[in-house]
Amino acid sequence: MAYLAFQNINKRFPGVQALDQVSFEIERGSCHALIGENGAGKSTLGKILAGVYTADEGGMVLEGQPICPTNPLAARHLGIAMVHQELAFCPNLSVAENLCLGDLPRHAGWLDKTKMRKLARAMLAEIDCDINVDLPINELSTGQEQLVQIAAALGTKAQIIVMDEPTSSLSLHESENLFQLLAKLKERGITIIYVSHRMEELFRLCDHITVLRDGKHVSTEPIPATNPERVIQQMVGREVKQYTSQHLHKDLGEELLRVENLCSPGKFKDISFTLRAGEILGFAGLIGAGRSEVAQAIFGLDENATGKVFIHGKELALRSVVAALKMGIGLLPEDRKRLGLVLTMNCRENTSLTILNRLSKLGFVRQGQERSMVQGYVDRLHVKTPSIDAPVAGLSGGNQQKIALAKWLARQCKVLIVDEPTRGVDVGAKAEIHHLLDELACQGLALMVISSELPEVMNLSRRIIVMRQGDIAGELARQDFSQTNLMRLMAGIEAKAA
Amino acid sequence: QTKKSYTIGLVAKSQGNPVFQAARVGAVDAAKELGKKYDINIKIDWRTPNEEDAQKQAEAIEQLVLAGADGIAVSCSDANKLTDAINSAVKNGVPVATFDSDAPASKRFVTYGVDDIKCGEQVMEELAKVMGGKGVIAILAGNQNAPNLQKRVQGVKNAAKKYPGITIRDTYYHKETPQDAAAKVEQVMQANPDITGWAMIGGWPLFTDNALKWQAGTIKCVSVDALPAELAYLKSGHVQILLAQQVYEWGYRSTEHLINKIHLKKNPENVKDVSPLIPVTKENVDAFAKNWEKWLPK
Amino acid sequence: MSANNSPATPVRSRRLRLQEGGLLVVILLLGVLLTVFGGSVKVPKFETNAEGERVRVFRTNESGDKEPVLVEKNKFLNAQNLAQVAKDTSFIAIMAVGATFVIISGGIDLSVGAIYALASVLGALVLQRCGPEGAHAGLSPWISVSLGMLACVGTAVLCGFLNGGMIVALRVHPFIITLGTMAILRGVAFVITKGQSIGGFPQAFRDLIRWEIGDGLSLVPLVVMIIVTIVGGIYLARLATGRRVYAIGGNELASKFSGIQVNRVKLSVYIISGLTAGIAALLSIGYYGGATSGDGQGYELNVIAAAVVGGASLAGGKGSALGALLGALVIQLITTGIVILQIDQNYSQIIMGIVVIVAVVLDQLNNLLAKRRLLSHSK
Amino acid sequence: MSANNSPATPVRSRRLRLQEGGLLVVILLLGVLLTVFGGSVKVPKFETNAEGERVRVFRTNESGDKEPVLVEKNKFLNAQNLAQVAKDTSFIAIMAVGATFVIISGGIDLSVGAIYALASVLGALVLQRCGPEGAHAGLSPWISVSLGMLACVGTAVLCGFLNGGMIVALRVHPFIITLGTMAILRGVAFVITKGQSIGGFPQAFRDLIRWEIGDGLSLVPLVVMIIVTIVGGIYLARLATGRRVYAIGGNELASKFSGIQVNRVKLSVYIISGLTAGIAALLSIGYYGGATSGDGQGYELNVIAAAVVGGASLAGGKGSALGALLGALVIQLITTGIVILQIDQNYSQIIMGIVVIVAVVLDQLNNLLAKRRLLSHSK
Ligand SMILES: Nc1ncnc2c1ncn2[C@@H]1O[C@H](COP(=O)(O)OP(=O)(O)OP(=O)(O)O)[C@@H](O)[C@H]1O
Ligand SMILES: Nc1ncnc2c1ncn2[C@@H]1O[C@H](COP(=O)(O)OP(=O)(O)OP(=O)(O)O)[C@@H](O)[C@H]1O
Ligand SMILES: [Mg+2]
Ligand SMILES: [Mg+2]
Repeated sequence: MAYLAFQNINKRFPGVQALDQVSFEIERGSCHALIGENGAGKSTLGKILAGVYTADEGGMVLEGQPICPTNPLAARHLGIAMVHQELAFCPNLSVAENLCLGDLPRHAGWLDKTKMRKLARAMLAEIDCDINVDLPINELSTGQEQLVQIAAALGTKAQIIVMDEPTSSLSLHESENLFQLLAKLKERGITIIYVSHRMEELFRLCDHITVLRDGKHVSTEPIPATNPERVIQQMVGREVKQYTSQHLHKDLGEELLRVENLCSPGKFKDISFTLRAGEILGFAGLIGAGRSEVAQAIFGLDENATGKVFIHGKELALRSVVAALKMGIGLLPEDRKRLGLVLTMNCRENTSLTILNRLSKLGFVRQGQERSMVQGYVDRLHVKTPSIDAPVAGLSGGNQQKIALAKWLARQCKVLIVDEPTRGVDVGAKAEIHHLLDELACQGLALMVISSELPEVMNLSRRIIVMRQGDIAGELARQDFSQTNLMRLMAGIEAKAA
Repeated sequence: QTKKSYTIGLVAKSQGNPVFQAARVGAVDAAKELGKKYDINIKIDWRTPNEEDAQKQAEAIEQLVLAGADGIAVSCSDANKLTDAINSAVKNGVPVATFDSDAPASKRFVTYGVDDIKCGEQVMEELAKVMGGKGVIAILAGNQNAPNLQKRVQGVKNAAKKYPGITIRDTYYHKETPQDAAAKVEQVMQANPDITGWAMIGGWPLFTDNALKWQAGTIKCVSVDALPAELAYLKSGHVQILLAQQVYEWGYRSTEHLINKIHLKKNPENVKDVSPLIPVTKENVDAFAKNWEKWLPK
Repeated sequence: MSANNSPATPVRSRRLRLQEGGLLVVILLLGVLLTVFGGSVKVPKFETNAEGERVRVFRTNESGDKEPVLVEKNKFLNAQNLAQVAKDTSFIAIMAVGATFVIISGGIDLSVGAIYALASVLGALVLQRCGPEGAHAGLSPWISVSLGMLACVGTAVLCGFLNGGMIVALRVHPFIITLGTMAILRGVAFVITKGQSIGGFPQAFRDLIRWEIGDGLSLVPLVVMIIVTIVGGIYLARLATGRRVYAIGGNELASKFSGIQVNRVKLSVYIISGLTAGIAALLSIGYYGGATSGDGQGYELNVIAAAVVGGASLAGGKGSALGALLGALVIQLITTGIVILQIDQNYSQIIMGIVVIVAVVLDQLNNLLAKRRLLSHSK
Repeated sequence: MSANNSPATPVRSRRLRLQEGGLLVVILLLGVLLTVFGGSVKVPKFETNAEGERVRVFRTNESGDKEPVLVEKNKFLNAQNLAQVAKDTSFIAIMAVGATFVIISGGIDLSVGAIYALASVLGALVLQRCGPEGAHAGLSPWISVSLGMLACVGTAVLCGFLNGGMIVALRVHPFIITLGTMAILRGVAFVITKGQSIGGFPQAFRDLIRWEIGDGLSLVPLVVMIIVTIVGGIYLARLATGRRVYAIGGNELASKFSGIQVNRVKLSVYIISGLTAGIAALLSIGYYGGATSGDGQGYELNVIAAAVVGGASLAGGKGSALGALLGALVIQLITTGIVILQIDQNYSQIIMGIVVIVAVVLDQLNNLLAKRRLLSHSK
C-alpha cells in the first residue's frame, strides 16, 4: 500500500478548474517530482496537502488513514510541512522569530529569546545557510528569504515536505547545498514532494515524477523509465522549440548605457560597465552579491547611490525613477509580489500600468486598445488565466511572473533590466521569454539580464559580468562562457585570464 | 506700589457654543470695569474644553489652581464629576463660583443661573400658552448625553403633565451643529406633519435661517436662548418666544462675585443668585437685539 | 485572440454590478420596510397662488370653521420625503466620494469635517460682505455669488493641498497629518469667527441653492451629489489617473517601480477630498444660510463610514464613487427610518450601530454568494 | 556561523532604544521649555495639623490681617504639577496601551470611548447602590468596592470580547465593527442612565483612588498607568503571545501558515483594549466621583493619536507600550503647556495640531538619523 495517496482531488477557483480528478500515489521516503506548466495546479495540490486549501471533492490517504487537514496547523500535526512558492513571512519580525513563529520556545510563558536564536541558528545550519538570525526579514534579499523559508519547513521535523519551487531564486551554489540536504532527508525516511521547472534537478534528485496538465493528472512514472523530452511532451502536449539566440549574429549599435563608479554604502561599490544597443549583458553572482541592488540603483530606487550613469551619452539624474523612465530605462524587479505587481488589480490593469499615458487620450484610458494589447501579451506568453480581467492574485506563480514581464515588454524601453525574468516559469514559456528577449535585442534594445540560472545567462548573453560581495569580480566574453569559469568568479577564485 | 492683580479662571462647557463666548465677553468686561473701580488688575483665564467633557473641566480647574488662579467660575457639565475638583480648589484657597449649571453638593460659594429643570418647565409653560393648551409637540434636545439638557427635557415633561391637551411625540436628539439640528427638524416634520408645537431646549437649528419650513404661525415654537442669529425667527413669526438665558451676565456676575469675595472679602447675600430667563418676543426683540452689540466678542 | 476575451468581459462586469448590488439590496429593503411599516400621514394640501407662492388650501367644514384641506400620503414614499432624504444624504455623500479617493489610495483623511467648517466659514464671510447688510452689498449678484463660491471651494482645495503636501513632503502617516490639520483648521475657523454664527447672504446665492421645483422640492443638493458621483466614478473607472489611484493603494512600491509618480497621485487625492468637502460646505451654507466654526463636527467618521459601508477598503486599492453614495444613503435611511417608524429616540444610536454592521455583513454575504455562483458556473 | 551574529544583537536593541528616544527628546524639550518660560507662581503653604489634615499656614501681616503664607515655585517643575500632569495623562495613556495592541495586530478600535462610558456607568451604578445613599449602603467597603470594580472592568472586558468576537466571526473590517459598537455601547449607556449623571459612591472607593501622599500628591492613577505600561510592555516584548500580535500585524497570512491561531490572537487584542478602557474608566469614576453616558466622547481619536504618536504603525506590526505612554504624555504636555504659558485658549487647537505633527516629524527624523548612523557604522 502506498504511503500517501491522492484520490480524485477536485478544486475549483472562480473561472478555473485548478485540479480535476487528480489521483496518484507516493511512496514513503521517496522524492516525488511534480511538474507541469504554469497554472497546472501543482501549488494548489501542495496547498491542499498542507491544509491551506481544502479540496472540493476527493481525499487523501496517509498510511491507510484518510486525512483532511483544514488548516496549516492541522497539517503540521500530521507531519506535513510546505515550502511555499510565494514567500510568506512577517516582514517586521526577525529571522529567528519567523523561523520559530509556529512554536515559540517558552520558559514558563516567557519567550526564551536565547533558545529561539539557538533554534533558528540550528535550523539554518541544517541547510548550511549563514544568515544573521536577528535581522528583520525585510532586509533579506529574495534568495536569502527563500533559504529561510526552506529552513522553516525543515525545522518543523515533518515527515512529508512539499517543496514548491525551492530553487527558483537560488543560485547554483545554494541549490547544490539544498540537494545534498535532500539526499540526507531521504536517508532519514522523509518523503519529499518536489515541484520545480528545472528539469535537470528533477532528474537528478527524484525517484518518481508526476506530470499535471490543466489540473488533470497525466502520468506518474519512475524517473528511470522516462526522460526530459517525454516529460515535456506530457506536460505541454507539443514540442518545445529551443531557440538559439539570434542577436549574437547582429552587429552592436551605439553605446546606450554607461555606468561609472556606481556606489551605495553597505550594498555595492565602484560598479562600472557599458552596454550597447542590441547587446544582452548577463549578470551572475551568488545570492546577496548585489546584482539586484545595482539594477535598482540604476533605476533610481537607491537613495544613497552615488556615481554616474549615462544613457545614450546623456547623464541620468540618480535617485529618480521618473528620470530613469523618461530616459527609457525599465526594470523588472525580482520580487514580483512586493515590487512587481499590484495584487488588488487584475491582469489587464497590471499590464498596462507602465503605459497608461500612452494608452490614454484626453486622460481616458482607451479600453479597446488596452484590451487588445494585453491580450496579445497574454497569448504570446501563454499566461493561463480565466480572462484578462481576472485578479492577478488568483494566478499561479509562474503566470504572475509572466504578467510582471509583460508589463515591461509593453513599455518598450531603450534599456531593459530584467531581474530573474523566468523565476518560476515553465519550460515552454521560458523558451518563449528567451525568444522575446532575443527579439528585443535584435530590435536594438540594450538588455541587462540578472539571473541565478547559469544556463539562462549563458544562453542569452553576449558578455557576463560576475558580481561578488558588492563588487565586480570579473567579466567574461561569450567564448569564455562555462559553468566552471563562472563558478570560479562567483566563489572568488580568480579565473585564468582569458 | 504696584497694583494688586488677580487671575480669574473661567471654565465653560464648550468652546464652540456661542452662549459661552458671550459669557466670556461678560467676564472680560467685568474685569475691565471692576479693575478700574477698585484700581486692580484682573485677568480672565479662559479654560474651556473644545467639546463638552466634564473630566476635562475638572482637569482645567486643577490646572488653574496649580497655575495660581485666584478664583474660578465654572459651568458644570457634570455636577458629580466636578464636586471634588471644586472642593479641592476651595481647600487650596481658591474660591469657586458656578454659573449656568451648578454643582450643589460642592463648596462653591455662589451659583448664578437658572435651574435647568425650571428652564425646561418654563419653556413648556410658554409653549402651552401660545398653543392654547392643546396639540402635539416635539422636544428638540441636542446631544443626548448632556446631563443639563436631560434636566431641561425633564422640566418640559414635568410641566406638560399640567396640560392634558398636549401630547409629546418624542424627544429628538441631534449632533450639536446648526445644520444637523435643522435637518432633524425637517425630518421630524416630514414624518409627523401633525406636530403643532416645538419645545427647543437648545436653539441649535435657529442658527440657520431655513430651519422652520412651515408658514409662520401654523406651528408654534418656543426656544431657549436668544442669540442674534435666532432673533430673525421672532421677527418672521416662526418662533413665538425665545427665553434668553443671561449669557453675558454669566460671566459678568460670576466675575463680580469672585472679586467681591477675594478682593473685598465680601460674600454674596445668597448662595443661589437666580438669573431669570428673559422672554423675548416680537415686541421687545429690537430692544433686546441692541444688547448683542455689547455682548458679542470683539 | 479577440475570440477568447469575449467571455471575460461579462465575468468582470457582472461581478462589479453585483458588488454594489449588495448595497442596493440593503437600500431597497430599507425602503420597502419604511414604505410598508411607516404607514401614511395626512399633510395639508398646497397650491400655487396668483403671486406664484405656495400656500395651503383651506375649506370650510360643517361647523363653519376654516380648515386646511388634508391629503393622505405614504410617510416614506412621497416626493417631499424622498427629496428630503436625498438632500440630507447629499452633504455626507459628496464628501464620501472624495474620501473614497483617499481611501482607495491607501490613505485616510480625518480633516474633512474641519475643512468643511473652515470652507463654510470663509465662504460665509465673503458672502456676508456681499449680503444685504454687508459692506459690499452693492456688488452684482453674479459677482458676489461667484466670489463666495470661490472663497468656499478655494479654501477647501487649499486645505486639501496642505494635507497632501505635508503627507508627501514630511512622509508622515496621513492619519497623523490629517488629525493635526483637523485641529488646526477648526482652530483657525474658530479664531476667525470667534465662535459666532455667520449669516446674511445675498438672496441670489440662497435662491440658487434652494431653487425649488414642483411641490417644494429642492433638488440642487441632489443634482450636485449625482454630478459629483458621476464625475468621481468616471475619474476612478475610466481615467488613467484614476487607475493610478487604485495602483498606489494596492501596492505603493510596485507602483513606484512602474513609474507612477506616487507623490503626485497622493497630492491629488487629498486635493479631491478637500474639493468635495468644499462643495458640500458650499451647498450647506447656501441651503441653511449660516456657518459656524463648529459645523461638520465629527463628520470625518460619518464620511469614512459611508465610504467603507460603500465598499471602500481601508487597506487601499478598493472602492467606488457609487459605493460611497450608496453607503451614505444607507446611513441616512437609518436616521430617517427611526423618525418615520416612530421608534423611541433613546434607542436611535443602538439601532444605528446595529444596522451599519448588518448592512456591511449583508453586503459581504452578497459578494460571497456572487463568488459562489461564479464558481458553480465555471464547472 | 555563530561568529557573525554577535554584532547583530546590540544593533537591534540599540535601535529599539533609540526609537523611543525620539519621543523622549521631544518630551524633554517640552519640559525644559515649560520650566524656563512658564515662570514661577506663588502658592499657599500647607502644613499638616494635629488631626493629620493638610491646612494652610497663615501669618499676620503689617496691617494686622491674617494672610496665607505663600511660597514661590516654578510653575511647571514642581511636585504638584508633575503629579497633575501624570494623572491627566494616565486615562488616555492606559487606553493607548490597549489600543497599541490592537494597532500592532493591524486592527483599529474606535469604540474605546464608548466602552469607557459604558464601563463607567455600570461601575457607577453598582457603586451608587453600595454608596452612602444606595440600597446596599450596609455592605462592607471591601465587598462593595470589589463589586464596583468588577462591574466596571468586567463590562469593559465583555465589550472587548464582543468587538473581537464580531470581527472574527463576521470577518468585517474592525473599523466598521467598532464604529458600530461605538454607537451601540454609548446608546446602551444612555438608555441605562437616561442621560443623568451617576454619583454618590462609597467613601472607601473614593479614598482608595484619590489616596494622597506627601504634599497632596495623588499618585494612584500614575502608579496604575506605570503598571499597565510595564505589563503591556512585557506582554508585547517578552511573551510568546506578544510575538504573535506582531506577527499577525506583519503578515496575517504568513502567520496563519506558520500555525498561529489568528482568530484567537485577534480576539485577545480587542479584549485587552476593552480591559484598558475599563481600567481607565475605573480610575476616572474613582477620581472624579461621577459617570455619565457622555463620558469619553471623542476619546477614541485621542487614544489612537497617542498610540500613533508613540510609534505604532496603523499598517500593523509596529508599536510599543512605552511608546503609547510617551505619546499620551506629549499630547498632555501640550494641553498643560498652553495653560502654564497662559496662551489664549482660542489658539489651543491650532497649537495642538501643529505640535502633534511636529512631534511625529521629529521622532521620525530621529529614527532616520539613527538608521544613518547605523549604516555608516556598518560601512
Ligand atoms: N487563490 C486563487 N484564486 C483563484 N484562482 C486560483 C487561486 N489559486 C490558484 N488559482 C488558479 O488555479 C490554477 C492552478 O494554480 P497553481 O498555483 O496550482 O499552479 P502551479 O501549477 O503551481 O503553477 P506555477 O508553475 O505557475 O506555480 C491556476 O489557473 C490559477 O489561476
Ligand atoms: N532593504 C535592504 N536593507 C538592507 N540590506 C539589504 C536590503 N535588501 C538587500 N539587502 C542586502 O544587500 C545585499 C545584496 O542583495 P541583492 O538582492 O542585491 O543580491 P543579489 O545579487 O541580487 O542576490 P539575489 O540572488 O538574492 O537576488 C544582500 O546581502 C542583502 O542582505
Ligand atoms: Mg505554483
Ligand atoms: Mg537579486
